[in-house]
Amino acid sequence: MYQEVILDHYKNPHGRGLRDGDAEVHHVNPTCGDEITLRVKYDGTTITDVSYEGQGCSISQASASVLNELLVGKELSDAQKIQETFLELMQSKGRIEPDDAMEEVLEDAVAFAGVSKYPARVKCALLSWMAWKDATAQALGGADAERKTA
Amino acid sequence: MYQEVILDHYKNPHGRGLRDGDAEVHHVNPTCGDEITLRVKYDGTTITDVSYEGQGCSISQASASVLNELLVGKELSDAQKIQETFLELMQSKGRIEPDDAMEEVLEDAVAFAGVSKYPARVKCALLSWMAWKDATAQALGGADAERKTA
Amino acid sequence: MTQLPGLLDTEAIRKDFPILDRQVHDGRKLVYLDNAATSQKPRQVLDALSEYYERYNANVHRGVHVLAEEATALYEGARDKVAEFINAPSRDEVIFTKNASESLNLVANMLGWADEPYRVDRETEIVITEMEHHSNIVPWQLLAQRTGAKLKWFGLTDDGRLDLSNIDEVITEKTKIVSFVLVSNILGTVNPVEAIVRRAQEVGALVCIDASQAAPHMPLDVQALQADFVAFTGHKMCGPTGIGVLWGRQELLEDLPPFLGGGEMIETVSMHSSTYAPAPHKFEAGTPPIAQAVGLGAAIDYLNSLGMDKILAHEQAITEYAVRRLTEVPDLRIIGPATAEERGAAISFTLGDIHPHDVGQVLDEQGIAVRVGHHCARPVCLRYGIPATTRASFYLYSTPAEIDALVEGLEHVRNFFG
Amino acid sequence: MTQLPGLLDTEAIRKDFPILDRQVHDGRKLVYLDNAATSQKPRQVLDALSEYYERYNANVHRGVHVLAEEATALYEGARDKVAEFINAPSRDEVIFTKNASESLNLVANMLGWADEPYRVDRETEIVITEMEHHSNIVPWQLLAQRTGAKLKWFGLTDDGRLDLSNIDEVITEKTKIVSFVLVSNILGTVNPVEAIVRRAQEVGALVCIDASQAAPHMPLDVQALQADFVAFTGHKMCGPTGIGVLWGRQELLEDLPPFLGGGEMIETVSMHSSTYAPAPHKFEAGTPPIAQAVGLGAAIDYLNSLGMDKILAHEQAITEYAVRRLTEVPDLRIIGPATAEERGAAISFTLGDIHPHDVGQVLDEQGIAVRVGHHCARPVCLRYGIPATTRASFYLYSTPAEIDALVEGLEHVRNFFG
Ligand SMILES: Cc1ncc(COP(=O)(O)O)c(C=O)c1O
Ligand SMILES: Cc1ncc(COP(=O)(O)O)c(C=O)c1O
Repeated sequence: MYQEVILDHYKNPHGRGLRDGDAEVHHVNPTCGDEITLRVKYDGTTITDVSYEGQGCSISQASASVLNELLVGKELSDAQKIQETFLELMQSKGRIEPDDAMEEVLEDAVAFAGVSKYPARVKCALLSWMAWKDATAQALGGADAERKTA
Repeated sequence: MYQEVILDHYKNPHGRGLRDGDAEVHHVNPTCGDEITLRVKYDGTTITDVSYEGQGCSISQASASVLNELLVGKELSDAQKIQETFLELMQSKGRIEPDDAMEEVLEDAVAFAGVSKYPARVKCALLSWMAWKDATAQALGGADAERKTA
Repeated sequence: MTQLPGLLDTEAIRKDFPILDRQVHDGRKLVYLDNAATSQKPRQVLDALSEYYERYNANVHRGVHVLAEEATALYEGARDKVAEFINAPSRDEVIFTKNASESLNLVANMLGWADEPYRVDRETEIVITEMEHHSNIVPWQLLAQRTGAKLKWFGLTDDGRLDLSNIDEVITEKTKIVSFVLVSNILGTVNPVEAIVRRAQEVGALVCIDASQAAPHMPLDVQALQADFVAFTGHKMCGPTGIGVLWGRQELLEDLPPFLGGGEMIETVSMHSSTYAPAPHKFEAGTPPIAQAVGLGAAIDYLNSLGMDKILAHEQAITEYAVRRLTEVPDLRIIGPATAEERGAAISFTLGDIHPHDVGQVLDEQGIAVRVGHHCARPVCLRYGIPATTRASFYLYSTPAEIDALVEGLEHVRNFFG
Repeated sequence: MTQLPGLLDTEAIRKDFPILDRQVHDGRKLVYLDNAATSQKPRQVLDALSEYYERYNANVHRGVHVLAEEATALYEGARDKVAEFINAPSRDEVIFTKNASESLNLVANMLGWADEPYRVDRETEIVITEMEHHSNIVPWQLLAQRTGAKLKWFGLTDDGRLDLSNIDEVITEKTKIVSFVLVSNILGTVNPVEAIVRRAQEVGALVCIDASQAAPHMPLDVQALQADFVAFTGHKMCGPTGIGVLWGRQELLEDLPPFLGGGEMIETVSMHSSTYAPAPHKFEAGTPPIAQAVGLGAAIDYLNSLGMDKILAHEQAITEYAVRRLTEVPDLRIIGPATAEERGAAISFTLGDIHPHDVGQVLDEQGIAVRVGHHCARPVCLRYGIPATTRASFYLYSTPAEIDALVEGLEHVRNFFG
C-alpha cells in the first residue's frame, strides 16, 4: 500500500500549516488518535486555499497533502466530484482498479487505491477529505458542519 | 429413582393435613413451584406432630410423608440425627450406597438414595426436611426461622 | 412412518446435528423436545466456530494486522447477515449482546437514563403482558422501581391469548413503552402485533418486541412489525450460546444513551469525560462475543439454506399433528391455545394431577427430553392456577415419530403413577 | 536459537495452537505479538467446545432430562475450576459475565443502586487511575454522572508507574470504591496492590481490581489480594470470546442489588414483584454463556497443566529479553517501565516520529502482528503526549526468535520511512 507517491507526499507535504480561512474544523479518528485541523478559503465558489495542521500516520498525512494539491484552485463542483470519486475508491475494498478516467480525476490520489483493501486505514485516508467536506459546508452555510467523523 | 416405597408414600401419604402446631413455615422451591406449609408440635423436646399441606411432585410429597412417619414421636436430638443423615445421603450425588447402619437410622427414607443422582430433584426431596428444620428452630426459639430454601 | 404435507427432509437434516445421534440411559435414542429452551447446533455452525478460532482469531476493530482485519470482517459480516435476516433498514441498527435478556435490559436501561422525550419516570407508564418470559418482566420491574414509573400489563384469556379488550385503558397517553412477546415460550401463542402497535403509535409509546421464540421459527421482518426494538437470542436458532441481538430504530439508537461503558463503545476518552461511538458500537462495550457472532452468522446461513418459510411450514405441520395426538391422551390439558392456529411449536400441558416433575422424569427415562416447571413465565402458571407445566417444543429436525414417542411416553407415565 | 533460563517448551506448546502455523501475506510465518488484545486458543479448548455442543448441549438449571443435567454439571463445574484457579473462598462468589467490561460495569451498577453503606451518591467519591483501560474508566464516569459522585484518580510518573505520593488526598473518608488495574495493558506496569488496599481499608472503601492482564499471566489469589471484587476476561487466557468473570466477596454479593433482570436470576416472580436467587445466580440473567464457560474451564485446565508459576517465569524471561533487544533499536522509546521489573508481558513504544499505524502496517507485511493505537487507554497517551503507541505483547507460546523477528522488522520499518 505504500506507493512511492504516498511516501513522497508524506515526506514533503503540500500546503501544510494553518493560514487564514472562512471556516475551520477539527476532526479526529478516535481509533488511532489521528487529528487534523483544517481551514478552507473560498472566493465565491472557487477554492483559494485549504490549509491544515495535524498529526497522524503517513496515509492521513499524505492524503491531506494530495487533497491540498488537487483541490486548491478548483471550482466547488469539480472539487466535489473529486471528493466523491475518492470516497468511492476508498470504500471499494480493493475492488476498483482505477481506469484512465478515474486517474484523470484523481491524479496522485489514485495511489491510495491499495489502501482501500485495509479497512483500518481507510479512515486515515479519508480524514482530511471528510474535514474538507465539513469545513466547506460550514463556510458556504451548509448543514451539520460540526459533525465529527465517525 | 421411583422406588416402590416412594410411590406408596406418594399415593398414601402419612399425616397429611394441617393440624395444631407451635410454629408454621412456608417453603417454596422456586425452580418448580413445589410448595409446603408445615407445622411442628413439641412436648418439651419430643416431637408430637408434624402436619403439612402442599403441592409438589411425587418426590417432595413422598418425602414429607416419610418425614412424618420417621420423626413423629422422636426426641429432637434423634430427629436431628435423622435429618442430618438424610441430608448427607441426598447430597451424595449417588455416591453413597446406604449400609445397614444408615438403613437403621433412615428406614423408608433410604429409598431416596437414587434421587441423589438427580441434582434437579434433590431439592424436591429436601423441601419438607428444610421446612421442618426451620419450623423447629422457630418453635424452640432458634435463629433464622424465616429463611426460605434456596 | 407418519407422512404430513409440508415436512422438511428431516432425515437429511438430522445428519447435520451430531447430538441427535446420542443415546441416553443405556441405549435409548434421544428424543429432543426441549427446543424452546435451546436448539441443537448443526455441524456447519460448529465448523464455523472452529475455523474462526483456528485461522482468524484476533480482537476486532482497531487492528492493522491480517488476523485483526479478517476477524473484524467476519464479525461485521455476521452483523450484515443478521440485518438481512430480519430485514433491517440498516446494518448499524443491529447490536450484538450476550443473550435476549441483555437485549431487553439494554432497552429498559436506555429508557431509564434517557432525556425527554424518551425518559421513563414517575409520571409515566410501562406496559407488558402476563405471558412474558421473566426476562421481559424483571427488567421492567427494576426500571419501574428505580424510576417510579407504573408497570401495567395485559391479562390473559382462558384459552391462552392476550386479553386486549381493555387496550385503551392499558395503553394510555402516559405509556412510554410497550414490551411484549411475539411468540410465548410457555403457551405457544402468537400475539397480534398489529393491534398493539397501532394503539402504541396512537399514544406515541415505543414498542419493544421479544422475538426470542419467533426468530428461530418464522420469517422475521422488523420493518413489517413496525416495532422500535426487537430482541432475540442466538442459542435458540441453531447458534452458539453467548450471543443475542437487539435491533433498534436508527434514530432511537442515536438519541438514547449508552448502557455499559468501556472499550469499543467510545469515540474519545479523557479522564474528565468521554464521547461515544455511533450505534451499534455505542452499545457494545468491551470485546464482543466475536466467535459467537460468527457462529450466529453461520446459523443464519443454515436457516436460510432451508428457508424460513419452509421451516415455518414444517413446524406448523408438526405442531398440528402434536396438538391432535396430545388431545387424545386422557387427562391431558393443554395450557395455551388448544388448536394449532396462531401458535408456535411449544406446547405446554398438565397430565391429570401428576406433577410435571414426575412427567418429565419418567419421560427422560425413556430418552424423551422435555422441560418441566414454570418455564421462566411463572405469572402464567399463577394465572392458570397450576404449579408448573410439562412443555414439549419442536424445531426444524423434529419428526412425527418423535411426537408418537412422546404420546407413548405419556401413556407410560399415566400407567406408572396411575 | 536464543536460549533463556526459565523458558517453557514452546516447541511442544505451539503444536497445541493450530493458528500459530498460519501463514500470512503469501507465505510469511505468523508472528503473533498481540496477546494483550486476545490470546490464541489451544486445541484442548476447541475440543471442549465441540464436545459440549456435540454431546451435552442443553439449557442449564431447571431441567430434569439427561442433557440438561449434564450441561448444568459442566457449566457449574467450570465455576468450580475458576474458583479454584483464583483461590476463591467459595464457588458462589464466581459470577460469569460476557467479558471483563461487563464485570466492571456490574460492580459500578451494583454500587449505584445499592443501599447504605455501599451506596455511591453525590456525597461520595470514586477513585481510579490514569492508566486504566477504558472499560475501567467509562463505567465509573457514567456512575459519577448519574449519581453525582466525584471521580478522582491517581496520576502517573514519568516512568509509567502510579504516582501514589498523594494517596491520602486521593483516597479519603468520602471514597466508596477504588478500582484499579493490576497489570496495565498499555504500559505493562504491575501495580502495588498492597499500598492501595491498605489505604482503602483505612477509610472503609471497597476495592475492585481489574485483573484482565494478570489472570492469563500469573498466579492469581483473590484472598491474597484482599480485594472486594476482581474482574477478568476469558479470551485473553486461552478461553473463548464471550465469557468474563467477576469475583466478589460473598457478603457483598448478598447485600448488593442485582443488575440485569430476567430468567435464571430470580427466586420467584409475580407481576407485582420478584425476589432474587442467591449469588452468583442473582447476577446471571438469562441463558448464560454455557459453552463459553465450559471452554474457559478447559482453558484453566490447560494453564494449570503448564503451571501458572512456570508461565510467569517464561514470560518474565521473554519480557526481559524483549526489553533488552528493543532498547537496542535506535529512536525506540518504551512507554512504561523501561526495565523488566514489576512489569507484565506487554511493551508499548514509539519509534522516532514514525506513526504507530505505519509501524504496525509495515510489521504486518512481514507477518508480525502487533497492535497500534491507544489500546483503549487514551488517557495514558495524553499523559505522555503521544497520539498512539505500537505494542508488542507476549504469551506462553512466545519465543525469543519472535522477539528477534520483531527487532528485525523494526529495522526494516526505520529504513522504509527513513
Ligand atoms: C486491562 C484491561 N481491562 C479490561 C479489558 C476489557 O476486557 P474485555 O474487552 O474482554 O471486556 C482489557 C482488554 O481489552 C484490558 O486489557
Ligand atoms: C420468550 C423468551 N424471551 C426471552 C428469553 C430469554 O433468552 P435468553 O435466556 O437467551 O436471554 C427466552 C428464552 O429463555 C424466551 O423464550
